[in-house]
Parts: sequence; C-alpha cells; structure tokens
Amino acid sequence: MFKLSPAGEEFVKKELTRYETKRSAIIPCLFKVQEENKGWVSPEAVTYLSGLMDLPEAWVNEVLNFYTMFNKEPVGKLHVQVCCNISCCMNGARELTKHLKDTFNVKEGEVSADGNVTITRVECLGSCGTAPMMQVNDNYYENLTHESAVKTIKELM
Amino acid sequence: MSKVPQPSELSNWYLPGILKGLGYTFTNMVKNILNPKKMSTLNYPEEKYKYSARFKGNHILTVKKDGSLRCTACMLCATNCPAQCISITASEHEDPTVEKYPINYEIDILRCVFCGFCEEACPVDAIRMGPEWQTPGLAGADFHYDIKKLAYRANLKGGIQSSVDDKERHEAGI
Amino acid sequence: MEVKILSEHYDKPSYKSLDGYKELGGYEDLAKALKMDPKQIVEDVKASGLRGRGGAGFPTGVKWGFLPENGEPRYLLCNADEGEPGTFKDRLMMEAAPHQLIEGMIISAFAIKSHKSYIYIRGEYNDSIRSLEKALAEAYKDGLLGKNILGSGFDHDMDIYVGAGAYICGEETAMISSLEGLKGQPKLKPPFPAIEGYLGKPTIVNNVESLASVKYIIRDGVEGYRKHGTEKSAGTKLFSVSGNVVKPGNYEIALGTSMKTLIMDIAGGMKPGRKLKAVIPGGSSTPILTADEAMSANMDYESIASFGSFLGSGAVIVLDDSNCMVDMLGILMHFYHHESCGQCTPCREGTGWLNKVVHAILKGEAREKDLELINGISNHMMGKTICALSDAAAMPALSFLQKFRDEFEYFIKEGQSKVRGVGYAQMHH
Amino acid sequence: MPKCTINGKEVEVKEGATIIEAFKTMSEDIAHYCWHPGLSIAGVCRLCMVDVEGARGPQIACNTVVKDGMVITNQSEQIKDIVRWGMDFHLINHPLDCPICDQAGECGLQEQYMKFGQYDPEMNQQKVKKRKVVDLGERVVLDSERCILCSRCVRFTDEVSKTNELGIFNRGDRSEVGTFKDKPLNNKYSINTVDICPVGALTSKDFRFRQRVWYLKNDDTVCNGCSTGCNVKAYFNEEGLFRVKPVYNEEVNGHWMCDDGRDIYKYVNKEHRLLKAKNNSGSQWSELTAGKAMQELHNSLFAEIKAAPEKTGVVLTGQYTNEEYQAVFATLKELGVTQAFHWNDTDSDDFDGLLIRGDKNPNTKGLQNAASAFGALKSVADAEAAIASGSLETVMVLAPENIAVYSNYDKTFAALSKAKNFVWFGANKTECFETTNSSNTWMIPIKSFVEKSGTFTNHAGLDQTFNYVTTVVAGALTMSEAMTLFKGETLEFDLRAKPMTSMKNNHFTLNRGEL
Repeated sequence: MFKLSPAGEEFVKKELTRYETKRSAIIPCLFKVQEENKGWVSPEAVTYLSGLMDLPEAWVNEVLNFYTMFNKEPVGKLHVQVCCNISCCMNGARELTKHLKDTFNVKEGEVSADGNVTITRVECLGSCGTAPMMQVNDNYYENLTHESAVKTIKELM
Repeated sequence: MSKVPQPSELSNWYLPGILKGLGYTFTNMVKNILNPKKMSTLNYPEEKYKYSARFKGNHILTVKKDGSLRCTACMLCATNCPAQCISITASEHEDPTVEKYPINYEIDILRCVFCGFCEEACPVDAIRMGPEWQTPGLAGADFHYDIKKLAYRANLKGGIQSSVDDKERHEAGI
Repeated sequence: MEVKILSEHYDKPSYKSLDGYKELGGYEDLAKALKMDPKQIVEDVKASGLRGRGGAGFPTGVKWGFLPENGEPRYLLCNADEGEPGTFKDRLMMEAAPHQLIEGMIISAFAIKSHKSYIYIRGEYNDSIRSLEKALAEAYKDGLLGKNILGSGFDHDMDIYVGAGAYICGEETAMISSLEGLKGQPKLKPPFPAIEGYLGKPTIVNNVESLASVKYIIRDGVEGYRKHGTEKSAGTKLFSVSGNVVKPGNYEIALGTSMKTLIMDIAGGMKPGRKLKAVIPGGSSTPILTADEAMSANMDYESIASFGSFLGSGAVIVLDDSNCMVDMLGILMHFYHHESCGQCTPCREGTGWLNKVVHAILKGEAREKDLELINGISNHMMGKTICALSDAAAMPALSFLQKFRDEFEYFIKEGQSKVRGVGYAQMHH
Repeated sequence: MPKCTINGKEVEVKEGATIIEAFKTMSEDIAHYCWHPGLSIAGVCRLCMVDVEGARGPQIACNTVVKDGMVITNQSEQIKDIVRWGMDFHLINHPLDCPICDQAGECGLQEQYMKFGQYDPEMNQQKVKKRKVVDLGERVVLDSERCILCSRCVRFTDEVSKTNELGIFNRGDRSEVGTFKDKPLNNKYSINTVDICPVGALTSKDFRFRQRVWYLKNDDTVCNGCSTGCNVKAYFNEEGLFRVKPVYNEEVNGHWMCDDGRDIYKYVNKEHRLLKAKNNSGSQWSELTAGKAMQELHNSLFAEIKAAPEKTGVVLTGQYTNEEYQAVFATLKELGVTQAFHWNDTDSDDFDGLLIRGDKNPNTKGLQNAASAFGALKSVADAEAAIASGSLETVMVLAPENIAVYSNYDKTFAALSKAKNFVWFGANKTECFETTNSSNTWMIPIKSFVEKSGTFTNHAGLDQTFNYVTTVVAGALTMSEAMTLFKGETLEFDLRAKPMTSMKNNHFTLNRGEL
C-alpha cells in the first residue's frame, strides 16, 4: 500500500489551500505522488490520494489519465523521452530513438531488464531549434548525436 | 385466360373414353417396365427424392469452429417470423466478445410456413433452411425443435459451420 | 534584420536575476505604469495595435476591453503552456528574462484591476519553472508583488501553476479547466472567459510574449512601439525558426520583415546543397506555404493571411527537398490524434480517422479515393467543434494535400515516398 | 418572450430558452445526443447544428440562446451535410453489434442514423477496440465500444446524484467512460444513467437480454414504491412486466426515478401473485374465483357483521387508491363498523433530498384523507391486541402490494390471522399464506396498481390519477369491486370490446420513446 512521506503529506495539505479550489491541487499532488512512487502513479496511489484530499476517485483518475506527464505504468530509473515531432524528425529523432532502443536493448515504453531505462517517443517538447533532443527525467539534453545521447544516458546511470 | 374445353359429342359415348384411358395406362406401364429409369414417379418411402441444397426445408442452426452455436439471440428471426413459431431465451455469455447467446431456441415446426424469412433476417448466418423436409413425429412435443435437434441432429454430424468466423470478424474490426 | 527589443538583453546571464534585471532598466516601467490611470493603459495597449502572440493574433487591448466594468475578483492568466510544434520562444523568454514577464504581468494586472494572476506553464519546461519560481520569490521579497506594490496601493499576488502535459491546455478555456483541477478540456463559448472564466469569474488569458510586450508599450509609448512593424501588425515579434535551416533559433524581427530575410539571412539559409521546398509559417497548425509563396510573403498577420495561412505563434518550420510531405503529414496527424482532448465528436473521431488514413497511405494500404476522404473529413472538422484543435488538425491536412497532391498520389500508387524512394518501414523505424 | 422563426414557422419561447428547446417545443426534428433537458449543456456531440441568419457560421442549438427575431433553420443543404458527417464521426468507431445490443430498437444512433445519416459510410480502417461488458456496479453494465462519449451519464452522477462515480478517462478517441476500480456505480439512482444513455453503452443488469424492446408496450402510471409518487412508464407484454422507466413531471420527479422504484414491477408479475381466491374454513384450502368468494362472504358474513359491528375491524395499508378507500369506508359505514386500523411498517419522514422518501406507501396521505371523514385510525398493534383479547372477531385486511418494504409482514399476518373470521385482500402471495391461525380464512386476489385506474395522493398532497395499464391476473378484483360484491350487489362490466393488447408483436416502430 502506497503512502506519501510525512513531508509529502504536508505538501498535499499546503497545496489544498494554495489555490481557490481544492480540485486545483490534484495536478501538483499527483506530481508529488509520482515523485515518491518511483516515477509512476499506481491505482492504489490514486485511492490513497483521493482519500487524503477528500475528493472523488473519479476526479483524480480523470486528471491522471488525461495528462501525459503522469506515468500509469512503472518506468525505469531514467525516463528517456525523445521528441519525435516534425522539426525533431527532420533532424533524425526517429533514427535516434531506434539507436537508443537498440543500444539499451529495450522496447518502446517498457522498462529495460536492469530497471534503469525507459525510452518513449513523445510529442513536441518545445526544443525545436535544438533538435534532436531528449528529456531524461527532469532535464533537457539538446542538439544530440547518436553518440552524445548514449553517452549522456550512460553517465546518468 | 385459359378456357375449359367443352366436352365433344363423342364423349357422350362412354366406351371410347374408357378405352382411351386404359390405353394410356397400359402404354405407360409397358414403358415403365421396359425403362424404369425414365419413370417419373418414385417408390416413396423406399425411394426418396433428393432436393437441391437450396431447398427451404427444416431449419439448421449453424455452429462456430468450437462447436458452439453461432446464434447471438438477437431475436430478429423471431421478430420477422410471420408464423410466430420461433421462441428464444437469451442469456449472458461468460466471454465478453460473445456477450449474448441463446440458452433455449425452439421452432414449432407445425406452425412454420417455411418462408425463409428467418434465414434472411439473420445477421450472422446462424439459421439456415436445409434440404430435409420430412417432419414425422408421434407426439406434439416432437414438433417443437430445440437446439439439440436444430443444431446437432445426427445427420448434421456435429453441426454445420458458417464460412465466416466470428472471431476473425471481431479481430478484423468489423 | 533583427530588431532586439524584447530580446535585447537575453544573452546576458545577469538578466535572469532581479539585480541584473534592475540594472538594465527593469521595473522602471512598472513604477511608471502604477502612476498612470489603468484605463489609460488599456487604451494605450489598444492603440499600440499589440496582437496576441500566442497564435490567434487577437488584439490584446480589445480583449481587455471585454471585461465587465465591475466584477471582482478578476483573474489574469499567463499562457505559458507553449505546446505548438515548432514554437519555443516562450521558453526562451521565461528562462532568459523571467522578470520581464513578471513586470509585464503586473502592469497588465494593474490595467485590468486584477489582484490575482497565475502563470500556467507546461510541466515539461522544468528550467523555465525553476527560473520563474526563483524570480517570483525575489519579486515578493523586493515588494514588487504582494500588498501595496511600490507604494501605489495596488495589491497583486502571482502564482505558478504547472501543467502536466497536454497540448490542448494552451487553449484559453482548456487552460482555465486545467487550472480548476478538471481535465484540460475547452469550455463552451459563450460565455467567454472575459465574462465567465476561471471559477466563473472574469478572466483574461494572455500569452507570455504579449504580456511581456506590454512593458515596452509603457516604456516607449504608443508611438514608440508602433515604430516597428506595419500599420495592422505593429511591433516586433519573436520567431522560432526550426527545421532544415543552418541556424535554427529564436529571432526577434519587426513584423512585416520578409520571410526570405528571416530564413535565408537571419537563420542562415538552407543547409548546403538543399533547396527550400515549403514553409509552415506559424506552428504546425497553420496551412503550409510552398517555396514560392514563402519567398514572397512577409512576416505579418495580413501578408501571411493573403496566402491562406496564419502567422500563428510565429513558429517557422522550414522543409527542404529531402522531406517527404506524406511522412511529415503523418507526424502531424499522429500529434493531433494524440492531443485531441476527446470532448467533441468531430475532433475526437476525426483526428483518429485522419491519422489512420494518412498512415494507411504511408503503409501502402490506401485507396485512390482516400485523398478525397481526407478532404471530406478535414472539411467537416473545420469550425464544428468547441475549440480550434480540430481546425488545427484539418488545416495542415487540407493544405498538404492541396499543395503536394502529386506526392500523395505517388505514395498510394507506388507504396513508397516520391522524394525519399523508401517505404514506411525505412522512414519510421 | 422572444419570438423566433424555426424552419419557416414562428414560435414564441421562454426568456433564456435555447434554440434546441425551441425545436423541442415545436416537435421539429433535430439531431442531438449530448443535450438532455435535465442536465447541464455539454455541447460535445456537435450534431444540433443550425443556421442562424446573420451568424458567422453554423451554430450548435443547445448552447445558443434564442433572441427575438432570430431566423433559424436546420433544413439547409449545408446543415444536412454537417449532420450526415457528424453521424459518420459518431459511428466510425461504433461496433456493429446491434443484434446483441439491448438498446437496439430504442437506440439513438439507429433512429438518428435512419433520419439524418449518410447511408454510404466511408470508413474502411480498423475500429478502436475498447473494453466490453464492464461491470460498473450492482445494476449497470458498460460496453465502452458502443459509447459515443456524450457524457450524459457523467454529468448525471456529477449534477443529479452528486456521487461522482463516473468519469471519462484518457483522451482523444481512446477516451472511455468508467468508474475508478474501488468505487463502483452503486448509488440509489444508477439506472437513470441507463435511461439517458442514447446508445447501448450502459445497460441495466436487471433488464439485460430479457426482452427485445420491440416486444414491449408501455403505458404511464404512478410508481407505488414510496410516497413521492414518481410518474413512470411500465413496459409489458403478455409475459408480464419487464421494466419501469421514469416519465417527466416537473412537480414530482423531474426526469428521474430511484433504483428501488425500478423493482416495483416484480411484485406485479404472475409468479408473485395470488391468482385465485382461497378459503380455509376447516382444515383444507379450497380455491374458487374471486367473484364467487365475495358472494359467499356476503352470504356468510355480511349479516353477521351488521348484527354485531363492534366485533369487526378493518386493517388498511397506504397502498390502495383513493377510490378504493372511499368504497371501503362507505361499506364500513353501511355495516356500522367503526374500528379501522392503519398498518404501516415504514412510518418515517426520511427524505434523501432528491426523490426517495422514508414512507414506502404511495398513498398514506390518501388513506388519511379518506379516513378523516370516518374517524381516527388506530395502529395495527391495537388490532393485534384486540384479536388476542377476543374483542375483535372479524378482521378484514387490505394487505400491502409492495411487500418488500413491509418488514413485519409475516409477523403481522400471523397475528391478524388469529381472528375468528379473517378476510385477507391482497395482490401477492408469500410462504406465510400456507399456515393460517383462523378457523375461517378468506384470501381475495386484488388487482395491482398497473391493473386498475385510480388516484394516489403523494406526500405533498398532490393527487395523481393514473389509468389501467395491463392485466396480469385476470381473476383479481379492485377493492371497489370487492366491496360491491360484498354488499351483495352485482358488478357492471363494460362490455364494449377493448383493443387486444397482448399479442407479442413488433410494436417498436409505433411506440418509440423520446430519445
């Protein structure tokens, strides 16, 4: 059974009063849950959070499922998201994704055997001028080549 | 418009008519004895006429590959039946892709007028009318054909399969 | 040529901090504005001809004018949910000059008499979030936010709301829904946000660049601001140039500068040996322009509109002769299918359908008449939904098909790209 | 009161009415799915497009308020084209499983496609696959593939039942209606979501697969489940009743009814009913027709009661019509009987804020009104005591019809049947009928509420008259008829032939309800 840390619960309580409605706190609280639950939000966590926030489960679940930044499945330690929208594709993002998948021997969206890497293709991350790019957990890595991308991920491991 | 031929004068004399009739009988008798293959009648019930496969005779419920009924219990045949001789009881199937199936399917064959509307109404080719046409029975209950009789009677050898498979249809997204 | 007004100091790291910003003239205009009559500021913004920089190009001052005379509380929302493929100017602005945005927002809030504002920022922009959070803390500490700002008696609170990954939240009513803790689905209009917005209260939603520009209208005055740009498209604007050019990046130019200058000179022109094929002038939603059209267009709202497209958010995506148009459309259709919020039927089903049809072409499974089908679907998605996302999906489909039909026909017939000579598997890995 | 012109006809509507409401008041055809008069406006199906003269383009009728002088049409070629394509958008991912779909025959997609659809569909790609036969709760099943995401059910749980179990999860064409796993759709109004679902996505477990809707006929009546008295439609054919749906009545129930009320039809069907009169005056039960039984009662008891009226009492429940109460009290007056008792196991003032009331009798108020002219009603406990003490020898009981809400039914039956002469008027039978303590027991089958016409007075004192719906037990009597026979008079029958209503025919084309 998932439970937030005391600091996390404190955070949720603060967020509940930060905005004009309690409901607004769902997104920040889900981010907190995701942070403390190894990068994803489990159904148990939704039950727990809706109890903590005193909001219907359906509301929390609706928000959770609507936004792409919440992971509904477990992810690896490094969540590598490669932008594959138009400008990035022109600059070889698809080839880069394939290269990364081959290098780390992992299928798209799945966690690698060692639990380290998940590689997903995502839509525009607002870094079109520095394509191709990837986001590893919270940080952007831009103007990548196949070699530099692999090197970056390996260094982060 | 056809006209009934008026009897001629000659027919008032009965004998020529009788002789003419006997003549026909004897000619045909001799013909049939000499050439039984050209005989236009059958020695029923020892001999039986073979109807075309499209003959609208007794109903057959078709089955899927696994031998279960294709019928989805949609009741369209029953709705369409002018003789109101079909009664179906539907139930929930445990497989969600099948969802609904008949636990009871009965045709009152004595009420049936063999019009074939059930066959035409069926959206899944679950009911067909086959070449069998004899419907003997000793009691009233023998004329209420149930699933066992409609789908699995001995001469169907485990059931007739339709050429379209449900599962394939489902996977193809139809 | 580049005209650096907004981006004058973006290259100086010190500009990010409050002290550095103040050294370079920061918050002087706020002090000036707080002494003005709020109504006068609204009038000035109207007169300046500033148009919304987020995409729709609606005059900012006019939008402010829609607010009811009375009605408290009223909210100012800053739309920093920059998700349009090809656009990355807001990110630069928030990372390089967070105080510039904050100052612009305080002035705007003062003008519309709002005491609470939110910056709705997309969750992926972690650097921008950090930069803004730091700047907000500095501003509160310095008394630039909170009660009685700079002794003017004007109170204002500002907060950041971090989105969680949905393109549709860049639509103003969807952003309001998201901020209210609902799914980010657009709301029915009417009522418009200026009448009933966030929590049913009057709300103004403006783009980052629009709000930051307000500062310069105060600084330079209406005349000074209108010095750049054209009569109907006044001022300067940041353009995000990306795709197959030598120097992609953000460039600030006066509106009305020719696209040729922007692409060929400022952004360094095409990569060696390549030829310009097409340009998407305002982010992926806007109809594509052919090379000829692009080279004769100017970067202002009217000129682009005369070619049947839009200036949008100012994201110039440059395609060269190595790009297969069917492939590019496939990417865009996948994007809109992925991002449709699923509320209105024509968009929910239409984006999925378009994606399927375009990918059927790519996979060599399409029929000749599918091109007409794309037209049919697109035409019946346009203008039939609550927000403009279905238009945004339909417009590229229609324009790609209209202007590069031969490539689509070739793909259907041969099962491979006319430009690249390979099929789907090789292009998509 | 703004006036507008719709398809060339002028109409005056209420201030603030939307165009779609104006269309509805005129009974003009307009395609729509998401709009429902009892819910907020979602504006998501985008089918109710109309041309408004002077507007920028086609507008949705559900979110456009009628202004004076508006000229509106949905007959232009452009609008028809939009609606045709709109229907196609709804259908491209909709499975073609009408044969097994319970909604077939009353389905919004079928009806509106026939009216507005594009008969030559364009889609030849694979449909989106979603979950099928999802158990949402005790009473409702979901088929996500059939769902057109009109969001009516979600709005219902948000706005009407305020229980928030349902949501639309995910986005784009992957959107699915659903509950969160730990919180099923178990509120007391859940089947309303089935009613308002325009397609077969939500189906009621109770009704599922039991009948095709075109075999059912329906007629209006009043729910006898509680003192609210919701207006309902009972669906029936010659096999019995199959379901109950609410009918709009602004004064009483609005558009809705509760789940418990949906079960009222069950007590009406033959298997729960007393089919013939029964008599046990020795140790043996004998069966006879109700009319014959009343005649014999007249012969054996009428004079006896009239001679000693103080030894007779009547036990009444609030489940009969005002007309019947009047007949009963008139007979009592004639006999000189003064003792009347009120039996009510659910005497409470509870109210859940929407529809459900604690008093589970439809006509307690009517009983009280009828009794006020007669004298005070004593409680059923007094009757039991009087029987035990022997001061009450003859008891007539107007037994409840909806026995599920009578928690002491068996106990009260046993106590009352200790009387020397025990006459039980009732519609239902239960196991407790097997044993009686009386030396002279009579059981008379009474018609249920769908089998008679009459008036119920609801909790607020509103008189609601309802009409005969169908006959389930042909041999049953109403209380009025029983009293007439009891007095020794003869019944007058309306000998005019009534239209035969019990053939299992294809009625759905004639009786399609409002969407």
